[in-house]
Amino acid sequence: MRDPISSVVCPYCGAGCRFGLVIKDGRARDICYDSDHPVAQGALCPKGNSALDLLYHPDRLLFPYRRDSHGRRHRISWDEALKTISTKLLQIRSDFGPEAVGFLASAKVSNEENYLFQKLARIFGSPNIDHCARLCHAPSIVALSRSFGSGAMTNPIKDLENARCILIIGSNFAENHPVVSRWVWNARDRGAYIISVDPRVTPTTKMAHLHLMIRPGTDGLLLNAMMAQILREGLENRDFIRSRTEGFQELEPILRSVNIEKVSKQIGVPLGDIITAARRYANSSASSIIYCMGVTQHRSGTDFVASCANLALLCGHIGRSGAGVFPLRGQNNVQGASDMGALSEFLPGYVPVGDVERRRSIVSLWNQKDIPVGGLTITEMVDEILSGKIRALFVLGENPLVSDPSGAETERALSRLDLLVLEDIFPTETAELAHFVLPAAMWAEKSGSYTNTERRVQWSPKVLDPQGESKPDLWIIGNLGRWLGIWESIPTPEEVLREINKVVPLYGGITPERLLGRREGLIWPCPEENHPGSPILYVERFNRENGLAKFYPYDADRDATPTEEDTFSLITGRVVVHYNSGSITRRIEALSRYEPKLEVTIHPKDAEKLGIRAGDLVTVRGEREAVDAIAKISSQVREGSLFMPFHFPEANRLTPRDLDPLARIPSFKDAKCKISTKGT
Amino acid sequence: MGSSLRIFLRPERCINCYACEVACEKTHEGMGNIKVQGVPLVCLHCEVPPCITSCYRGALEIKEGIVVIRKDYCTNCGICVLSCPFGAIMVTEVERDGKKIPRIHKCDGCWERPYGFAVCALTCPSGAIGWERFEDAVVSKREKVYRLYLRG
Amino acid sequence: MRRLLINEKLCIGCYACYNACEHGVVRLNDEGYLRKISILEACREGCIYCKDICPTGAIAFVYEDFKVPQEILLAMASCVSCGLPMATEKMIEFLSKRVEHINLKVCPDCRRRSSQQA
Amino acid sequence: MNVEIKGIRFFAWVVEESNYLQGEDRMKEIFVRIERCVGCHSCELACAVEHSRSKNLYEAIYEIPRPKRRLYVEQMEGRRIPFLCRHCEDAPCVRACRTNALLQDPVTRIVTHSPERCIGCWLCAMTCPYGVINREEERRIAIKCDRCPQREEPACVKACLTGALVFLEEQDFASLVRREAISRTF
Repeated sequence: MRDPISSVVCPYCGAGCRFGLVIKDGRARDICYDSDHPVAQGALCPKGNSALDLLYHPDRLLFPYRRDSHGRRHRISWDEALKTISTKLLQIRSDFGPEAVGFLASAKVSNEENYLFQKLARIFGSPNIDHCARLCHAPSIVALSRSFGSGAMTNPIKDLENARCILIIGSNFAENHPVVSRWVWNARDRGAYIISVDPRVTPTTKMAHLHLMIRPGTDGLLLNAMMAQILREGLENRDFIRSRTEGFQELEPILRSVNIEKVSKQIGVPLGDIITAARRYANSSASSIIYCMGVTQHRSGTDFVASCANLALLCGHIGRSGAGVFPLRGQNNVQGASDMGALSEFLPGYVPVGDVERRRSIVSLWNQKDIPVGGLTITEMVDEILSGKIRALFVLGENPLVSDPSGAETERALSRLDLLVLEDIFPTETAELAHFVLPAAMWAEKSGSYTNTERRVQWSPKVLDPQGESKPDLWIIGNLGRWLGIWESIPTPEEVLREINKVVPLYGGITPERLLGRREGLIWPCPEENHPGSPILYVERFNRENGLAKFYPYDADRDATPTEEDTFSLITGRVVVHYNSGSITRRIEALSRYEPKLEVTIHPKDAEKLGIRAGDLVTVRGEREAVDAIAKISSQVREGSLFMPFHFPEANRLTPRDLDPLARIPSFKDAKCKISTKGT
Repeated sequence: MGSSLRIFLRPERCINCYACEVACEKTHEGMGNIKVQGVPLVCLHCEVPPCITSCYRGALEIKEGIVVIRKDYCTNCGICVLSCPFGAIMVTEVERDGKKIPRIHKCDGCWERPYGFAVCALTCPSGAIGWERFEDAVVSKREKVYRLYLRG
Repeated sequence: MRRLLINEKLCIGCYACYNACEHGVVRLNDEGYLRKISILEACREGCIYCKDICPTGAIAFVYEDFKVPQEILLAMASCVSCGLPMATEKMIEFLSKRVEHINLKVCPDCRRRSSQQA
Repeated sequence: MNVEIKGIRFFAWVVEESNYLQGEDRMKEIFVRIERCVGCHSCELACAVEHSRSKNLYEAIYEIPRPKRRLYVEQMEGRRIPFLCRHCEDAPCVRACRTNALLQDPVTRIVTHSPERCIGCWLCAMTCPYGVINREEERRIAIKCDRCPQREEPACVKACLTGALVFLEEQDFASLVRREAISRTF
């Protein structure tokens, strides 16, 4: 007899694959592949395959503990933990005001948990609620919502195979979202032309017909040059621009003045390649743009994303099958956490906090008069901790010490806090500084809905019992709310989802009853009970008030900064076997054996100049700090640039704290540093 | 036999993500039968296999197009390892009574497992490992060329 | 007492008897380009796994007191590609009669690598 | 004596070299004029008959193993293309073959297949970009176009009634195409 199989959502990246767990005697024994699932036809990347090692890992946090001033751990009971935490939080609120408490939500927990968490934070009185979308896709939310009306992927991933031309810019999805590559390959086999823009040679660039190896940080220049070439040749879609967009007259003069020959020198790509890319993109019947953190994590991240949107609008490649803009999200619920309003500037459903009327109507559902506005983002919170304004931080399953830029400063800030509460599954680097560490249940041990990068909301049921004393995040947040006197009872995930149905119109028809029966989930916007979901956005009209999309001009020339002679630009990114801060994957032997140590990739010519040999221990000096890494010599990077995966605590110690003015994302991809062999 | 499923690699598609290696090790108790280095390499289940020709004990046989080792016949002598032109038969050293013993193992097409077919093909994110009818695979290749011709 | 005797002319130096012997009588050591098969002690009654399994029928049992340990040294052939020892020359000779069309000069690891590069 | 021995070697080299040069001059290829193909499949039939033992259609039908074609006329979306081995330079199938069953003539670039060495691993079929290596079920080995070594002109070309397949040198084919263009223009 076959053992019972329960289908759950993969806990890693934003692709939202599903797989079955074979459960025997209350323990997950094996993984069962779900070949009918629309995201990847049952395919799983190495991380998904090793998900079972994660569940039964010996390092898991199983009991709540308190750390005393000497750093010793004391195991405590849940009641004691929650009571002390809530007392301290209330104390800080009465002493310093509610603004002195910061809340960090997580893109790893379900929609319900994020919703409840931001509700708790806002009713508590603190406007400082944020999560790690700030560090990856805040520019997408900002730029795409102002251009199109909503900050999400326009088409489902599967739709990529209908594209005739795919422009991949700043994304290494073959390593970060391996299942996406299946659809890109299918598109290629069907005759699509693939253009990849990446300063590195990666497995993704392998599938491209044309690889534009630009200098890091010049994506905006390239996009503008492509648009200029399209205009020059008259390949733009005039009908589309006239009937469906506005604001083109502001963009046009900027594009007309672009000197493509000069740009080609600035970005270090032959002129012919830019022209080919522009022609192929504009001429095909359906073109798609895939972009990711290579575009967003810049000082002008928002402008770069806006340029991607402009390019799609200019050629009218949007709102059809195979034509769209695909921002690939990093974590399994980063889209959902943003939808649920775990961002300082948005309430659930992307209601800007400044919009008084809509804010009041949401808040009235929570039986509140009003809530505070003007919250701080993750990186700003760290600054404010240093200035003493924020005294307490409640972190839900994140590892800011590794994931935030300028690690040393973050470390200094976190150790200054009066109260740092961390809720996580593994003892991460941040847990070493936390005053209270609460063990959370893992993904298969709690139920909830997750929204993947293509806006697909899927229900992941509870199939196992939590280990030790770990509890589902919803239970912890609910209980904390009770101790804080915010609400009376702890809601179930289904109850929270029903409340979300009321508060967030996009999720209006995604009721627990409908979700539970569907393995493939529902794609928002789904406003009503019998709405089938909308896989392709903007078919008829854009989500802005007048139904038109808007061009946001970006003058790339003002950002073109010359680089110094002996400084390298450091690119950070992922490798296939690791995931984000690595707190999970570095523990799994099946994965970490492929990339056990931090390696920094350097071009052979640079290495020769500096006398670095492969396998040498080198020191990479950033603006503030220096870290050691093992040198790997390969022409996969350009001359003058370095690559380092950010799964290790060292990498983000080098990244700067400069923020994008609108989305306030740190410019992770702009780090300047020097490299030398260790000891010299 | 003519229409049975068989492994069909699409080497150009491989993105070197190690998913197959991790999945294979998970299903075969740590003894992975697939190695990725730019392209996946696993037993191709030849139709006239040299390993069967070389094995003096008849410990290898073809079951529905899949070459499997019969565990009770195998002496772990290592002759088939040498005879395989692809190096697809693996040797792993295991501990037995304090001494290291080489164990010979190879892809069994997940013969005894309830997945329908091999896990590497199921899990491959980019579709580089296919498990399909030979005829279909060849026709799909021609179709691909045809579409390229149509695109011009 | 019974002892195991290996016919040095027939032995090709594979792993079979070493793997089959559960009592640790047959020992096998690879020292660089030499494979050493040694029998240092008498073996138990009744067990004939190794004789059963030997591909060339090189193993026989003799009933006598165990005095002189037997040691067989076999030269290892090196891979033409990586230069590392891969198998004994006799094994390759044994195999070359059975599979003529296979290139046996290259070790399995290098074969895997070269088929991945091609 | 010494010179003579060297001379033999030298001579052999000269012959090879001159062959190479002449061969390149006289190298004929099968060219496909897709627009002319009507999808009659006569080339496939002729190919199968040519690779039978009897070389006669009526007897070939009863032969075991049944003769198989080496080229394939595929019909998709209302258009037809004959797919046949291009005998690529630096052929991927030859590089993939681990048992030297597939060998490429360095001069004529014809890829030949020797059945006795083939182990049926299908690595050649997997790497062939055109999908023209097929499987013979009875012998469980690969089969592919050998460009009819016994014939002056390959059987498929001879059988093609519409002139979709032509067997010409490259320059001749180019001039043929040019001449056709002229005749269309005037």
